Amino acid sequence: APIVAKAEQFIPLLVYRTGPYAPSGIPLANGFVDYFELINARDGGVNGVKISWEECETSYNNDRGVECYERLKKQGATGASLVNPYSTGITYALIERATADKIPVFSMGYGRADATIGSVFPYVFTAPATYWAGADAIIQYIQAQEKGSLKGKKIALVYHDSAYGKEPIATLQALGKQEGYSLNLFPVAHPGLEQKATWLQIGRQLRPDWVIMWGWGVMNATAIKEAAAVGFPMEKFIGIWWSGSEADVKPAGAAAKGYKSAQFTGTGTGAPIHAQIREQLYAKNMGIGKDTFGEVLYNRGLVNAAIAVEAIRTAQGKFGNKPLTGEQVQWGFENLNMTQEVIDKLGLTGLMSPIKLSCNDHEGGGAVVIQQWDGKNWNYVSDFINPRREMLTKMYEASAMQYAKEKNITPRDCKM
Amino acid sequence: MFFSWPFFFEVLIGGLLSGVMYSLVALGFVLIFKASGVFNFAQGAMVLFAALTLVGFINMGVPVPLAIVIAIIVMILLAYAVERAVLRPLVNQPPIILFMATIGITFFIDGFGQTLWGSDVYALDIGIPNQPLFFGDILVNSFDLVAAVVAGVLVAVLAVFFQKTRIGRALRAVADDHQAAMSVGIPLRVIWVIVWSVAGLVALVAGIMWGSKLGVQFSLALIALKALPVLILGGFTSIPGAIIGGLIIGAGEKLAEVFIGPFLAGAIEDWFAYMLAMLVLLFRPQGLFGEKIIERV
Amino acid sequence: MIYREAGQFKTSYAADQAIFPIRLDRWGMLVTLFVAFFVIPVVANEYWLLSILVPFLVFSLAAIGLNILTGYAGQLSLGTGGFMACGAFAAYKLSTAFPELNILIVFLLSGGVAAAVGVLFGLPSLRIKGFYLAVATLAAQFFLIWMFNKFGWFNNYSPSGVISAPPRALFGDFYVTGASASPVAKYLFLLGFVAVMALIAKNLTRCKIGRSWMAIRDMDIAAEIIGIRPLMAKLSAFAISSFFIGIAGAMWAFIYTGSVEALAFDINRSFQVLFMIIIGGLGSILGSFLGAAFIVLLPILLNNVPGLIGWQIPVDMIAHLEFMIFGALIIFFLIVEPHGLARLWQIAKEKMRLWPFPY
Amino acid sequence: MTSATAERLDAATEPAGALLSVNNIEVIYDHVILVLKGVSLEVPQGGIVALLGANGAGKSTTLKSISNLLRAERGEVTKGSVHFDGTRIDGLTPDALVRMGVIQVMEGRHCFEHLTVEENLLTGAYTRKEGRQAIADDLELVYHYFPRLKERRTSLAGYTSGGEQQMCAIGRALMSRPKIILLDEPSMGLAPQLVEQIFEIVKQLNEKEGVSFLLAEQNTNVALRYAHFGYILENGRIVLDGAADALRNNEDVKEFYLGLSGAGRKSFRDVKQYRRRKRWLG
Amino acid sequence: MAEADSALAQTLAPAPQRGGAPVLRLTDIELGFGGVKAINKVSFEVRKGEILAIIGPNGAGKSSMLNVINGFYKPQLGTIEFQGRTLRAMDPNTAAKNGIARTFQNIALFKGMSTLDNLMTGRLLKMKRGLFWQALYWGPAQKEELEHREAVEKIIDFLEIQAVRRTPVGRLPYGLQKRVELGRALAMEPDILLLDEPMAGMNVEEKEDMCRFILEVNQEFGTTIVLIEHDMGVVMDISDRVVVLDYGVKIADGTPDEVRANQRVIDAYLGVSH
Ligand SMILES: Nc1ncnc2c1ncn2[C@@H]1O[C@H](COP(=O)(O)OP(=O)(O)OP(=O)(O)O)[C@@H](O)[C@H]1O
Ligand SMILES: Nc1ncnc2c1ncn2[C@@H]1O[C@H](COP(=O)(O)OP(=O)(O)OP(=O)(O)O)[C@@H](O)[C@H]1O
Ligand SMILES: CC(C)C[C@H](N)C(=O)O
Ligand SMILES: [Mg+2]
Ligand SMILES: [Mg+2]
Repeated sequence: APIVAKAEQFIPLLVYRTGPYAPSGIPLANGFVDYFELINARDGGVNGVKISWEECETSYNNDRGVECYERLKKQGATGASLVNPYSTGITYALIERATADKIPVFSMGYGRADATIGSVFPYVFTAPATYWAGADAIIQYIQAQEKGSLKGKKIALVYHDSAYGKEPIATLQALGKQEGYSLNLFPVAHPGLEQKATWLQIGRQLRPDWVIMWGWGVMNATAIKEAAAVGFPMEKFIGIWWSGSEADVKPAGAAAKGYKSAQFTGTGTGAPIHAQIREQLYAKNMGIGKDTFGEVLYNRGLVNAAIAVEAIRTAQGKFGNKPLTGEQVQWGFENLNMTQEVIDKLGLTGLMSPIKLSCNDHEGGGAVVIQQWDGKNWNYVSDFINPRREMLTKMYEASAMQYAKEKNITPRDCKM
Repeated sequence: MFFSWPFFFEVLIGGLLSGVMYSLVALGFVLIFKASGVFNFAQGAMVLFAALTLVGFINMGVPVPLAIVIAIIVMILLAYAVERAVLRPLVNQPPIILFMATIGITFFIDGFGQTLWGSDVYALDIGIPNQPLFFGDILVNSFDLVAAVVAGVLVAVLAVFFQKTRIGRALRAVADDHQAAMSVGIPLRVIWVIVWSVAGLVALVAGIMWGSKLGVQFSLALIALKALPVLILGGFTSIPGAIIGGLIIGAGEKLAEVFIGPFLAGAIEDWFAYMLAMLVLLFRPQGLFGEKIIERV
Repeated sequence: MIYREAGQFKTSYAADQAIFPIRLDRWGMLVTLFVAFFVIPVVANEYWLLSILVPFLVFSLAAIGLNILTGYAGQLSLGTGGFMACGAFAAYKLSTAFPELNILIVFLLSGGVAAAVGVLFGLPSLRIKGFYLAVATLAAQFFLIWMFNKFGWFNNYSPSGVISAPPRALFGDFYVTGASASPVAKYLFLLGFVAVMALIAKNLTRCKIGRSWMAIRDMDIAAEIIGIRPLMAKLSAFAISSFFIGIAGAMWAFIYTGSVEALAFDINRSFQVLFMIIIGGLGSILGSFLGAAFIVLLPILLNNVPGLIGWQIPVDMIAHLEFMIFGALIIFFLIVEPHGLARLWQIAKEKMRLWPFPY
Repeated sequence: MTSATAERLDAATEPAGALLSVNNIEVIYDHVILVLKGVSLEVPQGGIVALLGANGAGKSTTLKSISNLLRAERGEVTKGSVHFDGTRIDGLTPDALVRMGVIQVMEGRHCFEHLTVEENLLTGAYTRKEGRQAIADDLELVYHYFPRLKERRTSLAGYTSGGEQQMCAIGRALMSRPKIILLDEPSMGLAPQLVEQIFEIVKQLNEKEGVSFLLAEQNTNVALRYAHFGYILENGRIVLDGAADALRNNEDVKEFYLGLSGAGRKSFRDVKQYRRRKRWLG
Repeated sequence: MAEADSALAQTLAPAPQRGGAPVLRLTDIELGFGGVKAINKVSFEVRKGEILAIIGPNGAGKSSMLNVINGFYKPQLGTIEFQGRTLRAMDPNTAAKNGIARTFQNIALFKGMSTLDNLMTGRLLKMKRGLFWQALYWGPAQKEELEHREAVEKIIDFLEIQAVRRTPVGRLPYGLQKRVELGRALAMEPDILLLDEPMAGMNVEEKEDMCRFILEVNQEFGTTIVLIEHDMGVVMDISDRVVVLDYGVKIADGTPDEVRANQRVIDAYLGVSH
């Protein structure tokens, strides 16, 4: 249970355990809480500073998210140390506010891709990979499957018709020019209960070589079902990492077998940390994630929490072992370096790839892997793919500068 | 993109069949409206609640047929509760007030269902096949065919129910004027329990069909929004109207999405369905098959 | 007798037609305004200003707008979200295309844009009535949201479709939008604006046009026969209602959240505003405020109170409870008083007037 | 003056075994509007009792509190009791009352607009269990009383004229074979000939079938001609009661309810003074 | 009903002569609904300043006739001559503008509004201030409001409904509602007033009041009145001329005395002579 007391490092948790996106929100939130409990139980906190947290239900609603943020930002000894909005929409809504409040927004694998540029977005962190990076990784994977060339191939993008779903379009288009494939767009209106027309178009008219999906919530399972209904081969159907959890494939039943998705966190319950959670928490009747233990999004919650804690730990190295302010944690993020040793030490072996952030690079160079559903489990079917960051950084920069101009922001100098 | 007749027919058939799925939900609305003059906003929530209850029991290890029976009983209890707590105290209030009360019911059921069964997603598999079938060149989905048969049966049964003159007449009388219906001795409370129970059953059927398709979860309540255009197009008071409305809306929106959508950047089917329905209303303000709206002074 | 009007004689019709013919009400209003303008900015913290009072005011404005259409003119509408989006996107386009334009004018113009769109979608109301119309307004809702979501022009081709408010000052350095606007400035600007708009709404509803709306609502045939043109009455209601709602949408985007995507104005927003006027009271300006307060405050209360009194309730439980309590309260209010909080207040006053006698 | 001390013109005609008795009821609408302030009245077995009174006196309210349709208008009986045939009935549902034989014909017709005239009549037989034939016979009977309804049997009641609707509402009540009918303003909007006709029907039903009636009527003249007993309601209180004949000869009743001055009937043209209402102070 | 003395009243009112030139002439009006012929080739005229009663059995087409006159029903055949123009059908709005006001058989008041507001709606056509002034209120709009309020207050006084000025009309008893409805029609300051059973559901005393109101309006403002009523006492006493409809057909047209003596009218409507 969340305890807010003096001398603790406070982290607000914006969650959605109800509403249309709850099936995904629940494992995510559980992962967070279990990790924090583990840190407090196993290590007695971060260098002795206990972590406290409070959940606030957003229902994946932007305005509720803003309200949650405002309510929780001043809590704890030093205020919120960082915020994980868990929605691209809420991320957008918080960027300006949090920057003004000097609280880091950690949008792990979602939100604004161009916020990677730390000089323009000092308080936003996108590690370990943005949507643009995800799109690039998926294209790289497809390219490998197609023996290196995408010339003349048809790729369809089925996407949630919202800020989130639109993120990859520009990247995929740019890559299309470069690699020579054609891209067809198929928006699906929220919530995405009906996709028959979309899939008739895809499966019976366009007949693309590959389908990429930026789906969310019930839309994912429906898409898989409808794809099966028109006989589209699952092996050629790849979702982004938010379209690749148990909640997305299980309702589709047998139809989902063979479906793939991108991933930047590990699957399963085999990491050392899983054993520790079982021993230190579940065995002692602590922790709340039993039902979702080891699910894709549960693990992602663990990793997200771990990165946040490490940023705090890094900051403590400079500011001392005491509760830190958001501004100090921001420094921790920018100097975060999670090497493989650190990852192993934390028991996260296999759950994430190393990242290293800096003043201007808030993404940290994480790698992406493709996984496939075999009807029971997710299995990796590719090596770790490194998104082509030189190209992406140019795109990030262009977009970030545009933003800076609109908002009259003078970019920070990160060279010093 | 190119146009070809087989593809056109595929879309048409697919559209007609998904329209039938909407009809399943729309029927519940029609039932309550026709029988008590209440626009039951909670129909979508009832679909969710019925489906959640069903999977809930199935997941507890109850055999499917028994779980269905239990779900039916639960829906009847719900009808009873709604009558007792909402309709009875609000007798004879104008339709808009009752409509708002059903909004309250919606929220309550949404919250209550999630409290009981959680907000997670559950797969519901009662063995309806979901395979592409080919008739000649044309693809049809087996699941959709089953849905169409179910809806057809349901409409037939309900039509008979309303034809059974005494009850049917009483139901329509209640829809016109609660107070007058009471004054001639129609037991309003019983009638309401019956109607809401039947609507609950219809919701269960819709819940089973949609739940098998999408999994059972909160979003199921939102299919009510897909049923509304069907409802207005067919007319609030017509049971066959719900089916025909469903067919028209289903076919219309799918054809539009496929053949017009690409010119408008897509995802037009939602508003297209509503626009289509509105267009029909401009010519027939009571929907295609609805009862005439009486205006007299 | 705490509350009385006996002894207060009105010697002119003008006094009798006043908004608050009873002295105590007048004083009550003045005190409320004084507190709102002078006390709250001093004592309220940022959370209260930005997360409670600002959305409350924005919603009040939207609720007044919808109340004009639904409560006064009797046209049930579920398109509120769509019209709010119109206002928001119009304000965005106007303020980015004409950076020099004063923000006040931007807001008013965006209300005008919403009004025009409202009239367009109001046209079918001439033939379509009641619930049929309600569902038909959903066509507007879905279409508008789709349109703003779809066409890059509306969001200046931002890749995600999200618009965010540019920093604008009302005058000089008094920024009311953007990151540099202080919470107090936002609040005061909004408060002043909403107060004036509420007064205008009140004036309209007690004049000729308001009466023609109510006549159409209560009995359209009779209204037509005494010479009210249904077309004019309905369309003017749509226009003015959308004007208010459009401005509310612009305020939502510019002052409350600061950035929005079209989806922020989806159908749930329409329902939310509808609930406000139901709970507050159809056909009552005061009710619009009460309803907005109720709906804004209830979830916040439910989320905060258990924590304050030391209960640890899991958030999902709170959310479910919120749903249930909310639903139950709607029903409860309808049973106790179908005419909403405003009427409840009126009855309370009537009882006070009769006090200590029960009838 | 309260009802307890109300003028009693003729106690002798008061019947022994009352079929329906209303004891000192108080009715409040909307929690604040007190409308009936202690009304008591009785309808004997086989009697026709008229309830007279000006607009807003509370006649309809009285009838609705007997048939329990009050709740549907946010009204409530807060005091007193109602007995029918020896059992207490306030608190029973309207349909239970109809099954017991108490039915009300509401003021203002209240036909089911979207049902045809015939369907309207048939809903009246909802509580009956005797089978189709008996109901069909009664339908014919109603058509016999109101031939105009037969002509209009297939048209929607919502489209029929005001008088046709009134006939329809009365016919509908007859279809339930009631023991007592609470008739609220049956003559309203009916052509004179039809008014007589309806009261003739009332008389026939009363004499042949033993149906009792409680009539709220504005047409005092006709009402007192057919009723056995009458009550006069003013401002929610019974101010006068007595045998119909006695009431008809009461000077006040003559002046205010029958429009007769000392010299007999005066023309409507001649009533120059309209601020001359005398009221029984309650 | 006693018939003894109404003859006396008749002598006071030289009925046939009272009507001036025809202000409204209906010729061969035919109106049907599906199978039902509500009005079948009916012609009659309304003369300036008279009180014309339309009587007939239930369903004869009386209300429909009023609906034709003020344009709510469009007759299939026939013409309406009004203000020197011959029309196929009236338009409700034009009718209202040109001074035709009416009341309804099933009260059609604006239930959610107070008595005062109901009466004020009757004056909407006379109010001229635009939206802008209304939004401002203080100033011209208020001035206009007050002017009309004064006119309305006169009507309120006249009809003696001061006590219910602020009551929502839905709560008023039936009889008062009828009176308010008359007030709303009067507020329009009509030239022709159409009254559909204004006295239904009233007791004698109230009918007397209503008659006074009608006569006074007729005499003081010269308003032409067309009236449907089933109370023969009232009709015979106050009307100048009577048109009798039966099943959509006009069966008589003349002074009350003529009509009263007409055997067809007695058979079809009166039952016994009045
Ligand atoms: N639903 C209601 N809400 C509030 N007040 C009501 C309601 N119904 C009736 N009243 C009030 O109760 C009083 C009595 O009304 P009631 O209808 O019983 O009178 P009545 O004698 O039948 O008159 P009428 O002859 O006009 O029908 C009236 O003053 C009326 O204003
Ligand atoms: N809109 C309509 N649709 C169908 N039939 C109608 C319509 N209006 C009137 N009628 C029919 O036309 C006939 C005449 O009706 P109307 O209302 O004019 O009668 P009325 O003379 O006013 O009778 P009452 O004295 O009973 O009010 C009736 O039989 C009625 O059913
Ligand atoms: C978990 C979420 C952050 C993913 C979501 N669809 C979004 O980007 O908005
Ligand atoms: Mg009455
Ligand atoms: Mg009539």
